[in-house]
Parts: sequence; structure tokens; C-alpha cells
Amino acid sequence: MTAPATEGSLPQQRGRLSRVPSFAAFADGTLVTLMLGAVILWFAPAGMGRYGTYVLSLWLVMSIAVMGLNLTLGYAGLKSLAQAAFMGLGAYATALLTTKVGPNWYASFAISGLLTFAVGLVLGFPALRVKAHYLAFVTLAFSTLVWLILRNEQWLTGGVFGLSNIPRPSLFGLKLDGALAFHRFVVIVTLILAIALWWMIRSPWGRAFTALRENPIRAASLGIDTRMYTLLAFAIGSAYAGFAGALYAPLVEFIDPSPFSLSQSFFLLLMVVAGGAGYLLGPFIGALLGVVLPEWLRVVGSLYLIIFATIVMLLLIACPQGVSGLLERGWARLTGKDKAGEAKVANTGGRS
Amino acid sequence: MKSTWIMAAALSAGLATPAPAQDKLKLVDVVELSGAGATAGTNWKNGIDLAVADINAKGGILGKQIEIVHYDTQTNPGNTRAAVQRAIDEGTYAVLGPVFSGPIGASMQIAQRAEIAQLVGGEAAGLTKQGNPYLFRTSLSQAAAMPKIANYLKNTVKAGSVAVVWVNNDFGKGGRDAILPELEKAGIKVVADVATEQGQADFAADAIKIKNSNADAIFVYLNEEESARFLRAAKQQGISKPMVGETTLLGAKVIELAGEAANGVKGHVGLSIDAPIPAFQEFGKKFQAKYNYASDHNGLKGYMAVHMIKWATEKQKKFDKKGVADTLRGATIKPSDEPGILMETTIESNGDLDRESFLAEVINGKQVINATLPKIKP
Amino acid sequence: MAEFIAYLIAGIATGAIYALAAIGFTLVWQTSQTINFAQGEFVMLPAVLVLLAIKLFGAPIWLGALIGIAAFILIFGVGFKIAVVDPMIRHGVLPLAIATMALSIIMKEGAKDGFSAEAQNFPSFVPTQTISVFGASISLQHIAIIVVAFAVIGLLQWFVGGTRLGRQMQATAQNPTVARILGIPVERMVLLTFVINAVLAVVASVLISPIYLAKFSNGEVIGLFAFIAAIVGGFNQVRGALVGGLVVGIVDSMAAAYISTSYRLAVPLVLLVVIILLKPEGLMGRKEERRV
Amino acid sequence: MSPVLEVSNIHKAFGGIKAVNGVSFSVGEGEILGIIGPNGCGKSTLFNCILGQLDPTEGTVKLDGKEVTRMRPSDLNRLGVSRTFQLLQVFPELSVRENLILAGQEHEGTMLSRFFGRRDAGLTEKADRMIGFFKLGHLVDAKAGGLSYGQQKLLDAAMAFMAGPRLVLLDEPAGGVNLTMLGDLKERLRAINAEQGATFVVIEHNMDFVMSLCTRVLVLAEGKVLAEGTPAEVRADPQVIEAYLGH
Repeated sequence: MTAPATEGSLPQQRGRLSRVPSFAAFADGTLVTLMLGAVILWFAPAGMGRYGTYVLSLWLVMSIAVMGLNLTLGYAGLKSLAQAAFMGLGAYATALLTTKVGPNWYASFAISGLLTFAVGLVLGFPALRVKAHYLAFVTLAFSTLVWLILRNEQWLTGGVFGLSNIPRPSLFGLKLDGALAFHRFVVIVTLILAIALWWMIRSPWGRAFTALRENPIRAASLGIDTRMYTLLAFAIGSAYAGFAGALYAPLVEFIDPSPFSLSQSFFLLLMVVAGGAGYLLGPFIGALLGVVLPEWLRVVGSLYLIIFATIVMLLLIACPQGVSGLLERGWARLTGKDKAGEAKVANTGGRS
Repeated sequence: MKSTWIMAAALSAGLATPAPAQDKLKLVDVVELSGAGATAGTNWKNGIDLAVADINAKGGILGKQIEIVHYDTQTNPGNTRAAVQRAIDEGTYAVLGPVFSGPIGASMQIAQRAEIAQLVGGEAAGLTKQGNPYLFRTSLSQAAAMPKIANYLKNTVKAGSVAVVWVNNDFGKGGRDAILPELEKAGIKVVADVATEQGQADFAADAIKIKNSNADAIFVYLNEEESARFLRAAKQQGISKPMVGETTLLGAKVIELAGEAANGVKGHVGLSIDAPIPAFQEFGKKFQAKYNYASDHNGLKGYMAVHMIKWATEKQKKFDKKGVADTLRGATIKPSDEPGILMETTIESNGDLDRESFLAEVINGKQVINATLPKIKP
Repeated sequence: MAEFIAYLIAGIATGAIYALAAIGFTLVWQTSQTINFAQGEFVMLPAVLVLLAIKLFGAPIWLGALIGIAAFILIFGVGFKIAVVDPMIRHGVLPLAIATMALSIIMKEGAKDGFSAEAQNFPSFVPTQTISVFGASISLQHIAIIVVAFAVIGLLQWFVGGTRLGRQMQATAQNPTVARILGIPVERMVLLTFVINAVLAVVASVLISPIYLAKFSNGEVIGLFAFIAAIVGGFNQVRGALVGGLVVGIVDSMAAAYISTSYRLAVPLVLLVVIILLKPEGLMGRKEERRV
Repeated sequence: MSPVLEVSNIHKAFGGIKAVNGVSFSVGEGEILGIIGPNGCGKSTLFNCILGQLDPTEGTVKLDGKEVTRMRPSDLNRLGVSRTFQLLQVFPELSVRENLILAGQEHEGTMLSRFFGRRDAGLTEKADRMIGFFKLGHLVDAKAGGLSYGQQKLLDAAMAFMAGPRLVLLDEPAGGVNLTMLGDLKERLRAINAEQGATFVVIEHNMDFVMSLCTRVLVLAEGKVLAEGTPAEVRADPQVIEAYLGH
């Protein structure tokens, strides 16, 4: 047979990197973990000082960007090399709107998300028309172009000198200027965004994402508009980067183009993989490794980058499902559950 | 769920700040050890380490040994902010660094809020215009250096037109924005205004462009390595017009890397291990011996920064953090009082420095000082 | 005119380097369907290893070069294939592509922490003189780069098209299954591809480092441009990578000359996007049948 | 009344190789058309051209008289054309029920209702009925990846029928299935054909299966139609015996 030989080969190529372990399985466990995590993080800064609080907030903000990329990479199987650039768009949009134009942070936050969502659609459409890996090429170009514009258009973006004195939002008239108050605000926003994603993943959309990653051809033959879902996954993933940027700007109170460069986009991809692509909680672990680990490893100076990259490499060789996959394996071994048992758990979850 | 709690506990343990050791004076250096600023940052760090070793060997500050810690910022404003916050939470006596203006901009409010002196390596003119009384430079600002260059171009080089090549980062853009009005004031025409990228390797096209501009002189404002690459490319294109620069262009690293192409380069030098002052040369030798390469001006800045803190502390005779800033502001530090300052330095109330500086030229692979320029307000 | 020739020669010289790196890119793509995001670091590292060998063993230049290059080919030709590609390819191409991103960080930071954060001089094997062609100054270094790069690419073309081993390698790249049936030692051929990639990287590194200076961060720009060159030229063709490299080199040089220098970098990227929109298979690429 | 599916003069070339070389046929309401032919005769390529997974070089495909050539597979599916694959194509990580819900979810509601609405898109009951119909009732909650080959084949077929298609193209449904299962499958297909009036096109190697299931048979050889008729007529055609049954 000539042509049909390709039928079976494509899905295999997509790899097991981003396996969703029966996406229903941890749905409710995930929600509980998210809630509990939020409660813990609400109180965690006690005794940590402003630095610890700041790092926790930074971790959560990066987690949001990684969550978005996880949707793009982990659930839809697309390589986006512009997550940091999207974050930059969101950060600059929010910074410029709140400092120069005047709407409050909430409106700016929404605009940042909408803007990055729309740009995602515009970028994704021509790229995905050709082939999935062309998205990597287009986003690579986009990422660098955004960086150039942020740097060169000094009249608007402050250029290499950046934008400073970005105000922090207030909530019901309550000022959130303090490190702790703003941290708690970040916790709430992160929780809302995480729950929204959780909801989406367990809705029919999530099923469609799983399907199009595992076997896009079969998915299309079942009426799933793979192009639309792929595009949506990318655009929503990008919008999450926009949201993250909208929080990043007031958190740091200063932005310049450097945290939104191409290498930062690569770094975000590594965080997704390290945490476990396709796991809803993976991004938190990935961002923990990317943001908090360097803080722990301050003693070794710049060596932490090598350590981080080596961890990712070893994970990819030993357990492509990342730390989440390792934890899952460990948990299964601990509770003595084999694969079949796992499937059973999964499906009782699915019935609810 | 249990694992979540354990993780949270571990997290807080990891991020909680250890109490500083009481018997030592803790200084934290927050600097670019990776990313785009790694080269400048590494020099700065080494200069600081050298100063700390010198001071500790001579009994420390007011009898206390210095404990120095370096935190890498990845040349990223968010991380810089975290690191400065950490330094303050850990009770640093003063904040050293960073060197790049962007990260300085992101972190200076934190030190200001904590009322702790921050001694930075940045040269961008804007930094000291924000009314932050806790920020101190360790070198001349571009605003102070550029008029001297414009003068030099006009009176010594006698250039009627000039091509400006600059690196498009905060350092280069700041310098370019500072020199253009000075050139205009001096009546010198800018015939080419060439931006280059940080880390750019290939300068052939830029050199051709500048050659074709037929300028009387070329003002080169790039980082060390880029300066060297540009000089080599310019030589390949047979550019024979004088190359004029500020500090970096005449630095040891540039001369080493550019080889013959650096000969004939001239300009203004703020800090240099080749300055005709024995203390500088001695620093250069010590640095070379310890790190096996020649320090650039960032190494000198780091070395001086630590000694500025030492001087202020010994002057106030106590370890008062806020007092360091108050003592430094408006002070003039003389090498006779504090040899580690290397040359007489006046600190203005906005954190800018005033010092003597030099006019130099590279002859046979050596930086030769032609003249010493007086302080702006002698 | 002289001006234009000068820009053109400069563009071709840089383009030749991009072409060398881009060819390695396409070779790795053909045999393992993966994008090597560490390609730029592959070009950066040989020069650093050579200098490191000279420093560590106090060896003369030729010996240091020998040790450094041999070590590089061993580690990043053979070792890369065995330690990174082989264990990872079974998980699919996505993890492998991401692993190369991690590898690029390790190579870059390793070069910085293990060697030097500063740029270092790298010995040039041609004099640094210039000659005049139609009034334009052309440096001997640029000419040497162009000559050597083209010679190497010609040699590679001859090897792939004109020798038994080369044809076997190409057959493996195009269809490993069929190649295996034909009795071609597929594993060895794939390994050969990676070794050739490493050799090309070495050539590029030795050619360019006297001008670019040896520095850990040099790979970023070279990698990005090689990537653009490969896409512009066509990912599935060695010829495409050559054309792509030259086009990108010349476009970059002309952009610096005639378009705003602060947007110089944007021009090749815009070219990339235009190619993707109009001719996604690249200038020289074969159109691939839409997969079922 | 126009036929459900009308294929005219389909050509498909890969480089210089002509896989399908001018095939035309039509299928009427409720028919079960079998397509047979030796390996490499272009059956699967023809299928892929009809279903929009390959672009035919030439020719048209009409569904209920409306041209659908080169329409995307997902759009075609939502018009009521569904298919199975020669190689197994279920979603191993999803349960049997989830596989079926997936097969039906895009046929109900809008993108928004699929986001905000119920997780199962209201399809659990329908899915369970379909599962029962294909005798997989005891396996509703099992992961599809854990099923036996024959069970997966049944699931694959069940998915193709989940959305109540007008036209189903089955690519070697009997391949690799044991005899008991085969009986089940044939019986199920007949039942659906009778109850829902669904129209089938079947590619198959198993001659007994084709001859006993199909109402009409098309024989392909070297990318062209060699013969066409009832199973009995085709079986008797000397050309067919020569080209296909002969060896």
C-alpha cells in the first residue's frame, strides 16, 4: 500500500511527552489541590519577609504564563516560541494603559488578555494553515520582532530605559501597594485563572484538545475542527501570557524589554516540560523550578542555569512527563496501584 | 494533600531569610553574572572581591570582617528586584550593584524605601535625575563625560563632522542621547548615526556604512567586545579617520582583543588601570595576578564602591546603614584618608560623582594618557 | 558601486557561515525530524574548546586545535547522538527539540563558567590584510571564509551525491524503513550525519571566530540566523540551506546598509514570515504531500 | 432522487505515480457498496480523496448532489459522513465512553455551549446505548487502550456511528478480527443499515465478508474501475477472477 502507510505513522510521531493521564482522573483532586494551595499561599508569606513574599508572587505570575504555554504545548501539542513576547505585550499594555491612558488595572488586565488572544489568532491562523511546526517558526520571528519594537519605539515603550513607577491596583478601595497585600491579590487572580483552565480542560473542549493531540486525523474524522481547536488552544495560551504580563508589570513596578526576549520564551518552554506537560498542576512545579530554584541556588551563582537545564534533560530522558509524571509514578508505587487500578480510579472520576 | 503542605513548608524554609552572622559585616552585591550583562558584571564582582580581600587582610572595617555575597540578576529586572529585596531582608549593610541601568531602575526604589545606600555601576544620565537620595554612582555619569568628548572632538581632533556608532542598549543609547546635543552645541555635524546590537558579532556592514559617511572622526560607543570587533572591521575596510571613544573604547580588554586595530584610538577615560596614578596601576597588577586577565573600568568601580562604604563607616564611626548614605552625600573622599578610593572623588548630593579624568590614546597596544582633565567643579 | 560590492561580499561571507550552520540543521532535521535549537552553540563551542585545550595543556596552537576539535566531534557528534538523541527519540520529536533547548543552555553556560565570560582572541589562519576589488576593500579573511565554506559544501554535495556511503546516508535520511530493508546500516548512517553536522560546526567555528572572537554567547545570533536560513531555503534540502544562508547573509548586510540599523534584525525575520506565507516549503524546498 | 454519494472521475497522483486514475461511482440511499481490489490498487487513496484527507488531482465528489470536493474532513463529518480507519484509531487514554462522547460532541450545540455546558455534552446516555449496541457494555469505563484488538475494532465502528451519520466509509473493518467478533460486527452493521437507513461504503480484503454484507461491489485495479455489479455478478466476472481472485 502506498498512501495509507502514512495513516498510522503520524500520531506516533507526536510522542508521549504530553500525555494527559485520563484527563478526568485528577479533576476533582486538582480542584481541591488548587483551593488548598491558594489557602496555603495566602498565609505562606508569614515570617518570610518581603523578599520571600515577592518571590512567591513572582512564582505565581510565571506559573500563569507557564499554564498558558502548557495549554498550547501540553494539551494541543504546539511549540510556541513567543510566550515571553506575549507576556511582554500584556505587561507593556497594562503598564502603558495604567500610567499614561488612565483606565484602572482591571480594565487593563482584560485588554491585555484580549489583545494577546487576538494577536494569537492572527499569528496562528497562517502558520497552522501550513503545518503545526510552522507555528514554531512564526512565533520565533514574532518574538524577536516584538522585542525589537519594545526596544526601539522609545516614545511609547521607554525603549531600553523601560517604564517605571507602574502602579499597583486596588481592590474595593483597598490599596494593594504592600508586598503582602499584593501577593494575596496575585494568589486570587492565579486561582481564578487556574480554575478557569481546569474547567476548560474538563469540558468537551478538553476532550477535543486531548483528541487532537493524540490523533488529529481521527479527531478530524469525528467532526472535531482541529484547526479551530488548535488555534483556540494557542490563542488562549497566549492570552494567559498576557494576563501574566498584566500582573508582572505592577509586581515589579518596572519593565524593560529584557524579560520578554526569545531566550525567556525558551526558558518558559523548559518550565512546562520540567513541571510536566499536559498536567494541570505541572506549570506550578515547572515555574517553581524556574523561578524559585535559582533563589535557593544563589550560593552557586550562575551555575543554577546549568543545574536547571540538566534537570530538564535528565527528566526528558527518564520521565518525559516531567516532575508531575514522577510524582504520579511515585504515588502509584506508594499506594501499590498498578496501571489497571489507575484506570479504574480515572473512570469513577469521569462519571461524576 | 499532605505533599502540598510539605511542599509549602519546604518552600517557606527555603525562602525564609537566615539571620546574618553578628560578628561580620554583611555586604550583598547584586550583579549581572549571567545574561547580557555577564561580562561587565563579572568585572564588577571581581573588583569587589579584591577590595573585600584587601580590607579584610588589613583588619576589616572598624574591626569587623566583611562578609560578601554575590547574587546573580540574570540581567533581568524582575530578578534584580528580588535579589535587592533579599539583600535588604538579609540585613545587608549596603547594596552593591547592579551595573546595567535597566536593572538599576527596577531595584532602586527598594533600597530607597529601606533607606539603604545603593552603590551602582550604571552610567546612564537618567539614574540620578529621579531624586533618589540613596543611589550613588561609582563612575562619572554620561552627562558629565560627553561634554568632555565633544570638546575634545572640536578642539583637539578638529572634526567638523562625526559618525556615531553606538550599541543599542541602555548604556549605548544613553551615551548616544547624551552626546548628540553636545555635538550640536559644539557645531559638529553628525553624518552617520549607526545603532548596533548588543552582542553583535559582525560589524562589516556597519564599518562600510561609516566609511561611506566620510566623517572627519568616528565616535565609538560600544561595550568592550563589540568595540574590538568594530575596530577590526573598520581596519579591514581601511577606515583611516580618527576613532574617538569614552573609557570602554580605550580599555585593556579592547586593546587586547582588537590588537593592531586599536592603535591610534583616542578619547576620554574616566577610570583606567593605565591612568598615570600609581594606585590605579597597582590595582591593575593585583587584579591581573588574581584573575589572570586585565580589569576594565567595571573592576575599578567595584573596588572603589567597597572603599566608599568603608570610608563612610569609618567617618561616622558606627555601623549605621542610613548614616552611610548621609555621610556619602556631598562628601569628598581623598586618597590620603582612604587609599582604596584611588583618586579624589566628590559625591554630589544627587549621587553623581565628580573626579579628574584623562585624555588618552592607544599607542603600540598601550593606553597612553596625554592629559589629565580637572574636576568639573574643582 | 564599490559600496554595493563591499556590502555584497560582507553579506556573502556571513551568509556562508550561516549556510554551514544551516546545513547541519537540515541534516539533523532529515534524519531525526527534530529542530536542533543548540545549533548556534554548536558553532560557538569548538573555538572555545580549542582555546581551552591550549590553556589547559599549554599546548601549541595546532595541537590545541586538534584536541579541541577532536573532543568536540566526539562529544557533540557521537555523544550527542548516543546520549541525547537516541534515548529521547523514542518519546517523540517534541521532547527532543526541547532537550536541545536545554542543551543549548548547558553549552552556553558551561562555556562561560568553564572557560571565560569574556571574549577571547582566536588565531586566524589567514593574514588580516585587505585587497581592493573595484574600489571596495575586501579582507582576505572574508575571501577565505567564502572559499573554504564553498569548498566544504561542494565536498559535502559530492559526498552525498557521488559516493556510495553518501547515497546510503541520503537514502537513510529520506526513508529509514526502506533503507533498512535495502540493507543499509541505518544506525551508522544516522551517526554519520551527526558527525558531519559536528564537522560543519567546527569548520564554521574556526572560520568565524577570528572575526567574531570566541565567546560563549556567540551562538545566539548564529543559531537564530541559521534557523532562518534553513527555513527560507527549505528545510528538506542541503541546497536550500546553502541558498538560504546566502540570502539571509546578503539581506542582513543590505538591511544594515540601506534600512534603519535599529531594525536591521527585523528584515530577515520579515523575510522568514513572507516565505512561510507564500512558499512554506522554502525557496529551494520540495513541496511535501499533505499528510493523511 | 439523487444518490447519496457521487464520485466522478477522481484522479490522484503522487509525484509521477498515479494511484487513482479516473474512478467514478455512486452510492444510493441505504446501499452497502463494497470496494475490493488487490493491494496497491488505490482503494485507500480513493477513500482519502473522497474524505478530504488528500486533495484529488482531478475529479469531483458530491454528497446529496452538493459538491464537497476538497472539503475538510471535520466539516464533511458534520454533514453526516463518517469513517473508520484501516489501522486502529481509537483514543487509548480516554475511556470507552469518553471515546464515544468525543465522537458525538461536535455534532451538538456550539463552541460556547461546549465550553460552558455539561461535561458530557448530554451524551452519556446515547453513548451508553451505542456501547450496549456494540456489546461493549461491560467495558464502558475501561480505557480504550486496554481493550483487545477486536473490541477496539468494535469501538472504532461504534464511534463512526455515534453521531448518526448518513454515510459511513469503512476501511477494512474485518481486518485482524476473529470469527466470532466478525459475526458480531457484520450483524451490527446490517442492523444499523436496516434501522437507520445509513449508507455504507466498505473497503475490504475479506471476500466472504464483502460478499455476504454488500449489496453491490466495485472492483478496482491499478487505480481504475475494473468491474461493478452485485456480489454474484462480480464473482462471475472473468476479468475480476483474472486480476484479483485469480491469485
